[in-house]
Amino acid sequence: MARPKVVSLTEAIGQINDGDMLTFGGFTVWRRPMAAIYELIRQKKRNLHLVEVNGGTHDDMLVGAGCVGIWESSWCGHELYGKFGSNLARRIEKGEILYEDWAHIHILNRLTAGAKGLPFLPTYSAMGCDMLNPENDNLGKAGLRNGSNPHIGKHKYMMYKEPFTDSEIVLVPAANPDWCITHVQMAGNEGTVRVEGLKFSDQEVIKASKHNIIITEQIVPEEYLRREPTRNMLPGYLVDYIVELPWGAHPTGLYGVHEPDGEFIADFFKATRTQEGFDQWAEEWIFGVKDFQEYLNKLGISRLESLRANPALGYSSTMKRGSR
Amino acid sequence: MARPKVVSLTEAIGQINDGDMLTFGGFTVWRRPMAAIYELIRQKKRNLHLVEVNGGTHDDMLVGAGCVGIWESSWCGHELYGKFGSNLARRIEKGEILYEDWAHIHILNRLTAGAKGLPFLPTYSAMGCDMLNPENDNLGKAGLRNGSNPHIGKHKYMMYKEPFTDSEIVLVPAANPDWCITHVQMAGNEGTVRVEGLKFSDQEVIKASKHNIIITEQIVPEEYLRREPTRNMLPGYLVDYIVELPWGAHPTGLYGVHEPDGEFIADFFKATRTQEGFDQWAEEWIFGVKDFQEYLNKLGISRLESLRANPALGYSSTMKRGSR
Amino acid sequence: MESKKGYSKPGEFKPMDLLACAAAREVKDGEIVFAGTGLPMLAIMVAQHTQAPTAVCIYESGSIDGRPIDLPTSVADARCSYQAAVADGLTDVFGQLQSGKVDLAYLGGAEVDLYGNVNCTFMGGPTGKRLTGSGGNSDIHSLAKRSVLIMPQLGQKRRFVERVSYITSPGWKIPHWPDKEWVPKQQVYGPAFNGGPAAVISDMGVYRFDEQGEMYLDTVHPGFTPEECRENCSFELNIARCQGETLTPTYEELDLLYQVIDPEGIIMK
Amino acid sequence: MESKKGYSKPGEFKPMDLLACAAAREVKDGEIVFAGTGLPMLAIMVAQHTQAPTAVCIYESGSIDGRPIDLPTSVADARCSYQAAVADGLTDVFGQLQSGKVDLAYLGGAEVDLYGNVNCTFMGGPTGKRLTGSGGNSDIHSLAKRSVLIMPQLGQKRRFVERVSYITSPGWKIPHWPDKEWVPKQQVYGPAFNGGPAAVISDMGVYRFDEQGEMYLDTVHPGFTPEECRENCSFELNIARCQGETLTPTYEELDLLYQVIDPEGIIMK
Repeated sequence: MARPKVVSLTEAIGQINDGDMLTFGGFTVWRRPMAAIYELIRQKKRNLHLVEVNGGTHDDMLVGAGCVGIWESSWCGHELYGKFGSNLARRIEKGEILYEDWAHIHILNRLTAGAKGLPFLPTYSAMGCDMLNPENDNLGKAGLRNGSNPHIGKHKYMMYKEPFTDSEIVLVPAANPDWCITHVQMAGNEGTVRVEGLKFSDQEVIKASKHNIIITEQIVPEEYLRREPTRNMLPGYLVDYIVELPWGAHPTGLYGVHEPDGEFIADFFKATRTQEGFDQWAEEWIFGVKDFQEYLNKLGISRLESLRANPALGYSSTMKRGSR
Repeated sequence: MARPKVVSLTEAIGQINDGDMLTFGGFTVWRRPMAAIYELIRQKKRNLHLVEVNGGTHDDMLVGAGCVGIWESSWCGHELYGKFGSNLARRIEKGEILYEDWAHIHILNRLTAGAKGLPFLPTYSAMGCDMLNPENDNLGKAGLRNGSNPHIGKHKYMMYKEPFTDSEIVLVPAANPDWCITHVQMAGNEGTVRVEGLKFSDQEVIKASKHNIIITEQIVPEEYLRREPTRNMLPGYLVDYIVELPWGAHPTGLYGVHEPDGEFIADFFKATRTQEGFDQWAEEWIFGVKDFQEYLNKLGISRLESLRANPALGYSSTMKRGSR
Repeated sequence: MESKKGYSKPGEFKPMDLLACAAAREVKDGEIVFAGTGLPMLAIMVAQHTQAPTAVCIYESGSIDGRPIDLPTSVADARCSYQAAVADGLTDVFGQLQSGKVDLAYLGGAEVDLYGNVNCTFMGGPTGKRLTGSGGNSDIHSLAKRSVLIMPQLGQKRRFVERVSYITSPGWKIPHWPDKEWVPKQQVYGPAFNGGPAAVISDMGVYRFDEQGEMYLDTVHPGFTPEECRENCSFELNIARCQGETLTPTYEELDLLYQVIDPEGIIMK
Repeated sequence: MESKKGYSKPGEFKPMDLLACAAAREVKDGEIVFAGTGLPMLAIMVAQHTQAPTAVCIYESGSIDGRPIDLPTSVADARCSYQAAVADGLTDVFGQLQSGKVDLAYLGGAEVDLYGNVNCTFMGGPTGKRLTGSGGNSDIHSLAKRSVLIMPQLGQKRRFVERVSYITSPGWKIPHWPDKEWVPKQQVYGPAFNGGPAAVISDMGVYRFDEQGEMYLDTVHPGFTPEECRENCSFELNIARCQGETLTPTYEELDLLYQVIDPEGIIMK
């Protein structure tokens, strides 16, 4: 099928199974598919395997809600709005979650290899670092590198003495998530996708994934996007489902549309210092609202409008940010 | 130095030494730096080592003029304007040039590896094909894989049984040309480069190269290009020299600016069926004119104007192309 | 004139028309198709106008799903990008190819053999006549699920051979380097195996490949006999499985070719 | 007030001001600088306004040479792309990093050791307190020609240690996996070796690395003694090579920090 289906968020997220491997478009607290994160939690997905170029508020929410069995990434935090991912940190410290740490290039390469149909890609990054310490192969130590899980390979990585310059280099295995969920500014009615601003590693993670859900601020006529094909990121045949959902990236930021809601994320971070705190937060903001529409109503129009970007700048020119 | 120098074509090409490894931006008969090709020939460069994702009219000219010692690429032809690169074919048939044949992905990977600071990249392409037949390692057979030439590695390629899925895969070595010359539509006065239309493999070959010459239709204010940084291809610090030279891609095509001059290329192809034919052609069009300005005068305004693109389409809507 | 869906009669079409239309029929709706310059472009466009309206065409220069209103004359032609979904570059489209996203590829070649190996580098091997070289021919044949080769044949039996003199692109049986043992493609490509040649379409017939990966005549073009097809091969072509005649171009297809897709007469002169 | 180029006196600046300005002085004009969020951003911006007007700043999210008119609060902030030369993504900028194009990197960390190894993953190793993890910290330290670490120190001697409890990013001496032998970075990285940590800048002093790749005190910030710097390390800091006091911020630099770069008081509260 060369064209995606336009569906509701509930329907799209309903396709995802417990145990699936997931990744997301965006970068730290920018352009994350937050409405989909809330819906994954509402649908009580369990034992998800996250493989993320970098994490952020969205990862930490899924972990706090008990949706995640395995977390693999280079980072989890909230940028300036919170020191680290508290839910993830707590579960790691208590041994309640399986995880693998990677350098940024490692995990980018893993997904890029997946996108290109390659079994691995090489890099010189992070040689001599503890992500590559054989003692820190956590999935291996848990006995999961025995072929029983199709998402977990035989080796975390391999050192390779390559034959061209005789250097030692790190080979990291491909990752092919079952699903990637990405929030974008625009998708055409036949599925062409445009991202405004930085593309981060969206192309790589989307192409690596077996299925894709694109959540878009707006569905626009194909013809409009196709006037400038050099500005588009994806053709429609790489997309399985399209969901039209304005503000669906809140509380993360969306270039040219709205700022991250730093206060909201900071409040979340404070709440997550204990599991009870997170549970209360989730009760209020996820389980306590019927759907994303009700969540937006609860936030209220003036809060949302205070985040809106100035079109000449791509960000808000009125938001109070500092102490002066 | 973070900013390029704006220089004349003569000065830029004057930096290139005999024996240097060169590559070019563009694709077959599109967006090739033809003015630079003429100037390389006029300056009688010798023993150049071309490493090209794909060749075209420009390669065949350099070969005909005796500038090329080694040719490595996946293809040389003139698209519909000529069946193959006649000068190259003749020298290959007579054993007058060293060459290595590659598949498109192989040579793209070689330059991408160079761009990323990697010693190799893997691919599954063209396994079982004669480009990978050990008997066709021509540089090896010529004794050039002995370390004496810094541009020629120990191995043409290596088959590798990779440890993640136990598949056999081809590893191709990085290529890092001394120079890449690229023709573009726009460069800013601090060197930011924008390409309109398809980017082909320009980013890869430019980033792989130690030095870069950008030939631009026009130099524009930096601020103009920086209004839309997602549309730009390169920052200025990757560029050594900028040359402003409208029509500098003639007779190849330039998206949004002008068509390829198919008749000119077809005439060239006809002339190149013999070395004498090429020599006469070169006498008329290269040595017979003082510089590119005189070449354009010789072509004449009406010929050039007949190639001009319609801005709504990116190509000419008036040019006669077929039999009807 | 007959109804537009009706098949034209001998004399109402040229050999090249049938070549393009027979090729077009290989596309299924919704497929992702990688095409080269010339007849392959015409074939995918005919298919998009008929049975495969949502088929997507990719060119190796980087344009994806262009909707040209004027026929491109090369895969990097500005016309390819008109109303395209994406216009980026080689890394994008070759990456998609290698990851198995391409259902069908249309290519040409100078020489084809019993196993569907293709030569577009040297006629007569490395000491013979030099051609253009691979371009993307090798990559696309290596990695697409199905490939269709479009080749002239009549009076050119040296183009249909038992073994090509230089393997630019892999067929169903290829050497394993460095030991040179001839083995099935799947054995060489392992987990990267996506498929191989599905058909060769010439000006005389449509050829397919059997369970052993060997070429046979599937249908013969009107005006030729299976024996003539065999006589225009340098090897002993299997004609035993021939199903009959290739369907001629419909009037609609001819109209598309000459009036809609190539009204300028660039390829369809 | 003194001339703008004059150096401020103790009491006229805060510790964080000196941290930012001392860091800014590491940049040479024309350099390609990779910076992280927070103080590193301020430092490169001060440098661009003073001795390094053509220095270029890259952020790992993909923006190159932005000219923000409002201070970004993360490397993916829309403000980073304002008047940028290129705004693409991670593959672009990490590729440039690995190919040796980055002259200088500015980073933070939770823990640093004698050899400049940095930890931002676990305080106390994998059974200890979990932090954010590497992000690009490891990659950038691995592959930049020089890196400058910006770290708080006063009263936090557990952050300056003999051996970090988890190596997120490599210093001058690192283990070789899998045999765990500690060797110089150059030996592990081979032809990919581009350099390593050039300086650690804290709220007490500027530290550099000697021929053995071991940290020493280069200059001490006004108001502190070399001995106090040593007391705020968990290892026996070499203070024998201390050249004297760190130059204080100039009035121009203070003006830049508070009036031009961060007038909103986001970092410079």
